[in-house]
Amino acid sequence: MTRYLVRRIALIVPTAFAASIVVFLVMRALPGDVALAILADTPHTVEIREALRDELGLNDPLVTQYLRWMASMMSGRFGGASLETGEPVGTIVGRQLSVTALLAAYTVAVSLLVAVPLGVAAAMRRGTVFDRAVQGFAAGSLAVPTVFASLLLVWVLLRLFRWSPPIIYSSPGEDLLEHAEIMIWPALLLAAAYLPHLLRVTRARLIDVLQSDYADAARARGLSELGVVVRHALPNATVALITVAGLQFGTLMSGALVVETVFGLPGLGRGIVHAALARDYPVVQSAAVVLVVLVLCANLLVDLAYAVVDPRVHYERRAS
Amino acid sequence: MSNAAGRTANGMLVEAQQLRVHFYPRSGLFRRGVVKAVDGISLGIAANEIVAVVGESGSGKTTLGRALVRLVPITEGTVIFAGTDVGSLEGEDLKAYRRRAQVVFQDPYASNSPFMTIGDQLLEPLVVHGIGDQSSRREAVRRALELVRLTPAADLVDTYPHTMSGGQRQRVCIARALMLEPEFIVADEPVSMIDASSRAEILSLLRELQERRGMTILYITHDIASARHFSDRTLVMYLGTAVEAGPSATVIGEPLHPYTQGLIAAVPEPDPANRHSLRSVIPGEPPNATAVPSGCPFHTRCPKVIPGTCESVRPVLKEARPGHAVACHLYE
Amino acid sequence: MRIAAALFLAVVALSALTASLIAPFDPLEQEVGRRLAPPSATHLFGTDGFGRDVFSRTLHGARVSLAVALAAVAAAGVIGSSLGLASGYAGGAFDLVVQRVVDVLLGFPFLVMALIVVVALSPAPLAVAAAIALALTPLVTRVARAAALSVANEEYLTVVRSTGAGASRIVLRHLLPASAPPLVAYLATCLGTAIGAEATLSFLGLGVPPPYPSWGRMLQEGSRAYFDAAPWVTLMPGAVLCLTVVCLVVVGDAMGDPRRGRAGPIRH
Amino acid sequence: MAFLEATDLLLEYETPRGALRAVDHVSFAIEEPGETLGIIGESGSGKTSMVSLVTRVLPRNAGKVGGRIVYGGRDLTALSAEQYRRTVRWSEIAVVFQGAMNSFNPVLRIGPQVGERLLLDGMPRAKAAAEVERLFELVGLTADVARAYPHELSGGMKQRAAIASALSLNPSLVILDEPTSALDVSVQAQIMNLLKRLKWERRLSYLFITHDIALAADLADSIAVVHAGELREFGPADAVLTSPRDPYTERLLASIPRIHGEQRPGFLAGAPPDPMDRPAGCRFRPRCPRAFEPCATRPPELVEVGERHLARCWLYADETRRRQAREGATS
Repeated sequence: MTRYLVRRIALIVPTAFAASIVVFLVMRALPGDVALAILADTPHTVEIREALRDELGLNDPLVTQYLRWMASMMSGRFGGASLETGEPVGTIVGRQLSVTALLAAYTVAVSLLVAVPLGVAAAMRRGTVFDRAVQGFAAGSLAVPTVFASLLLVWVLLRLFRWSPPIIYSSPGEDLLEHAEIMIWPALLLAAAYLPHLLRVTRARLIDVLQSDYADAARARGLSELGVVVRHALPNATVALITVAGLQFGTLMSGALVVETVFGLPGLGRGIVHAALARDYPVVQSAAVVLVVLVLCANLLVDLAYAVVDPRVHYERRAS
Repeated sequence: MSNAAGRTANGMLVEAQQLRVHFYPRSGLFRRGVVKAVDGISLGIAANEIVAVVGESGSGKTTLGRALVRLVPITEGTVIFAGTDVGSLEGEDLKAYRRRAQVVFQDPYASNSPFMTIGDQLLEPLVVHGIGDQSSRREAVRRALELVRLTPAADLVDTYPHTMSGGQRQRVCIARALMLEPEFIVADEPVSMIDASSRAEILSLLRELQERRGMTILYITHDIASARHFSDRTLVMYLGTAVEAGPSATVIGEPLHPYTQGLIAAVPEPDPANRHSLRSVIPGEPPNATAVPSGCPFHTRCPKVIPGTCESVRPVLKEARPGHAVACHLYE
Repeated sequence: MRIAAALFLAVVALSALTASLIAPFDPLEQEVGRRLAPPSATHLFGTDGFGRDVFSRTLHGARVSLAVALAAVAAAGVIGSSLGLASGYAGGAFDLVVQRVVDVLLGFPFLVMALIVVVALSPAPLAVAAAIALALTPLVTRVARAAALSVANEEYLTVVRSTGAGASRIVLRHLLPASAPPLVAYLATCLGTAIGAEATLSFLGLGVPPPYPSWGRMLQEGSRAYFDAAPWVTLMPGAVLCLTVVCLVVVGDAMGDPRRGRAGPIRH
Repeated sequence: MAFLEATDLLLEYETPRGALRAVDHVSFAIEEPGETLGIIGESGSGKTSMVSLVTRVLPRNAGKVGGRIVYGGRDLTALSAEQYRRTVRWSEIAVVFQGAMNSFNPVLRIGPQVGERLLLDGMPRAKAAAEVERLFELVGLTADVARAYPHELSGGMKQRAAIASALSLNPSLVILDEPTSALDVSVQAQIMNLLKRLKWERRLSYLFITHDIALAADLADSIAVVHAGELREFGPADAVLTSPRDPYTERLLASIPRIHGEQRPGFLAGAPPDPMDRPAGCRFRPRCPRAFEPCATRPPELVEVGERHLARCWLYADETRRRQAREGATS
């Protein structure tokens, strides 16, 4: 187990590096001129553009640029300072990361609390009106783009409660109630996009298990239907549930970009959008890598949970 | 179709010599041991002969059959078919060999494409090899279906396999194997997925076709009783090696190897007296193919093991009686 | 349900094609006297802050949104399917390399990938399409590979191989027909994703630049300036967008419905 | 009073094409405790559906259900589902399933699954573990198997564990649903020996379901042959196996390749009829080598052809007529 853990963590490093290369290549090698893009909205001369290129180090070979950026990432400076405010990128990302991490945690928690009981209930009553309603809810909630859902929610809140999102964010340490008030709607919106995946997989796996030979064997041994669910189906569904929870973590992060922007949450998502609009390259580049690493860490957690839950994944034993 | 000149020196149509097929299962990036599925088998099959290969799961019998028709790569050794070395065939030469050697697979449910009609599936070999024109091909399909007694043929060509029973599907598979008029057919457990009651029907159909067409058949099975009635000679395999070989009547009638004896004792017979006594059985289960025991591979389960010899020395297949060979230290 | 969804999609596609013929007003024509008029018989979806007819803009917006999404899905479909099918069928070192690259790309949240591409390229419809295509490609590759693998492991392909059929016949006659249905179904869903992504990027200000009235751009304009006073400017195109995506998902699901099984066409 | 008596069993499935009658008025019995009944049939004959009626684990699409099952003097069909679960299931009638390979949950250890019913009935964990160990010894497994996961066991070991589980509450009837069909021949013989030993030592009764009539000879004291949802022949194993009366049983026996003796296996052509479209008259007629005039039109009835020996065939119409005459005389 320990060896597996070490190996998995070690595997994240090359993947993260590969991701950083992708980010770097996309940002630098695509046929767009960074300096031109930054200055796009302001009148400028060729000299000014050249000076900017020199300042940004854009005239150095790509490899040098990449290594310089990486060195800065590794040293914790996260690629220097923001072009817009001059603030170190590390500080910006650090500040925003906690907001997004909390938002993600709330979303996952809400999703599990809703999706698992609902999925189990639907599977146990499969084919009924209730089941079809649950499936319809999942399909609908999966299909509605988060942008539209967010706007619709804001409009409803505005109309019904004259409520609009607080302008200033409070951390849970500062004011828990206000924090909850700020986070609840974004978290619910994200959960609406995230939980259908969990709901569907819970229902599907549970139906599989309930129809399996070993479920029949358990029934024949005298287990009640609820007993079969609790003792046999849930442990099996957990494996699939964890997998999907990890696979869809990227979806959650995409959604975070939208809801953080709509609700004005100072997280990584709004941060990267804001930086992108301001053509703040160092911030975009570093924030993108941080977001990818977040997803990789989520996947790592999934792999570990997997190894704990599913005995068929006995990595060490098979290796010997 | 086969001619005497095309045969190997000792008159065999197909001859495998010291054939080895090893697999290296991968798990991620790492190799995990080696599976010696076929480990040094020599086997000759004369024209118009039916040879049975008998063994339990993991014995390598299926791999042996697939190696003979080049569906798996050969690790070591040679396969000679009518004088040519099959192991080195490539491209057009391999395609030409496929025309002469065909396979009937074990699982009739999986070996038909669910997306093609029966007619299209039977046509496919002809299309691949560019044989005949449209009308002659259609005629060939009709004849093949009638040959395997799937009638009325005209009604069946446009149906999809999912409408058929296992026995019918297996007859489609046999018809397809016959489309190219091969000289040699590997029948890989052709009846193990079919109800016990329908097995004899399929086997006697194969036998009848073999006699009429002058074909050579390698019959792979775990059912030693069917080998006795269906084949001329029998080879018994255990963990990738041959343990006994000879005329089916003698190998099964007077088995020498303790494993063969155990297999025969395990065959159920509908004798009501059986319920009053225990059967003599081979203890344990076949070891994993990645961990073949040292010495005689069967020594871990053998009731007649000779201490000191069987664990360390691997017995070779030798003639113990005329035409009847066995790989066992008891007969040395 | 499926038929209604397909019908709606057909109507949307048709009106996008004929927008300039059927739109009652010029989508760019401003008329100060009619600013922020609520929906009425003349202005079905009302008017926006410049007095432009929202219905006409929605019709024309469909053009941009659908064109961008179609281009993105076409590119991702071609590249992703060929890569995925090839790596699933060929296996070996090629498969290993493709898989690793796909793994890395899948680590990127969809919008983050699209966002960095848009930032790197100058903002234009084609850049948005490219961005969405790049974000979709690893997903399509993975689905195509899975489809190819599930077919490639079928016993009947061994049977076909044993008759002497070459790789091209196996891929063209067996692998493609068998893996096409799930892939096409997935691509329909992808089209929904792409429309949503275009809207999101435009909404965030990173998508199709003015004056093109794409759906996402209309969401942004409406929600920034006068969401409270004139919600129809935002919600009307938003509803059309949302319905289109939902219908695409419904149609995609129906195409990939496991209940239809893989038993092949059934004869009557 | 017989030990187990099933009368007029009936089971229909609801399918998109309409009601499918899988079990059509089948009756059978086990006379004495300790005796074994073999039920033999091809796939699609309805033999597994008969088991599901006895065990009351019906598929979801089960429709009309009928018949009476009396076990040890109790009418099981009169029990509520809950009463059946508490007083009969596993404690009186246990099952070893066809898919023994799949009858264990892959993510749970073997021990707790074998002892699941003991734990469920409130036995302390340590005591249940000891009990499982004892059961394992009985079926030839070592104690450490309890800690293994299903994928770590061979097919034979899993089947032994399934048998151990069936014995955990000491039932008097065990239903064996194709218990060896997925095993290699040598392992199959081991399992058959184990079952035989348990039968002798514990005076167990089996209801042994198989498509292999030769295998049935290893355990069965009496034999029921089913075809197309109907009972074809029913009688003592000695009679049915040595002098079968129904042509279907005859062909079944002849199709088995014998290891001893020169006789080549014979044919049993075709497959059981489509259950939605069964022929009028005798359901075996299209496959029967001995069919004659009455077979095409009127369905034959079960008639007594010997001591406790029934067959469903027009060849024994004389017996039918005699019986009808007898009944006519007495009424």
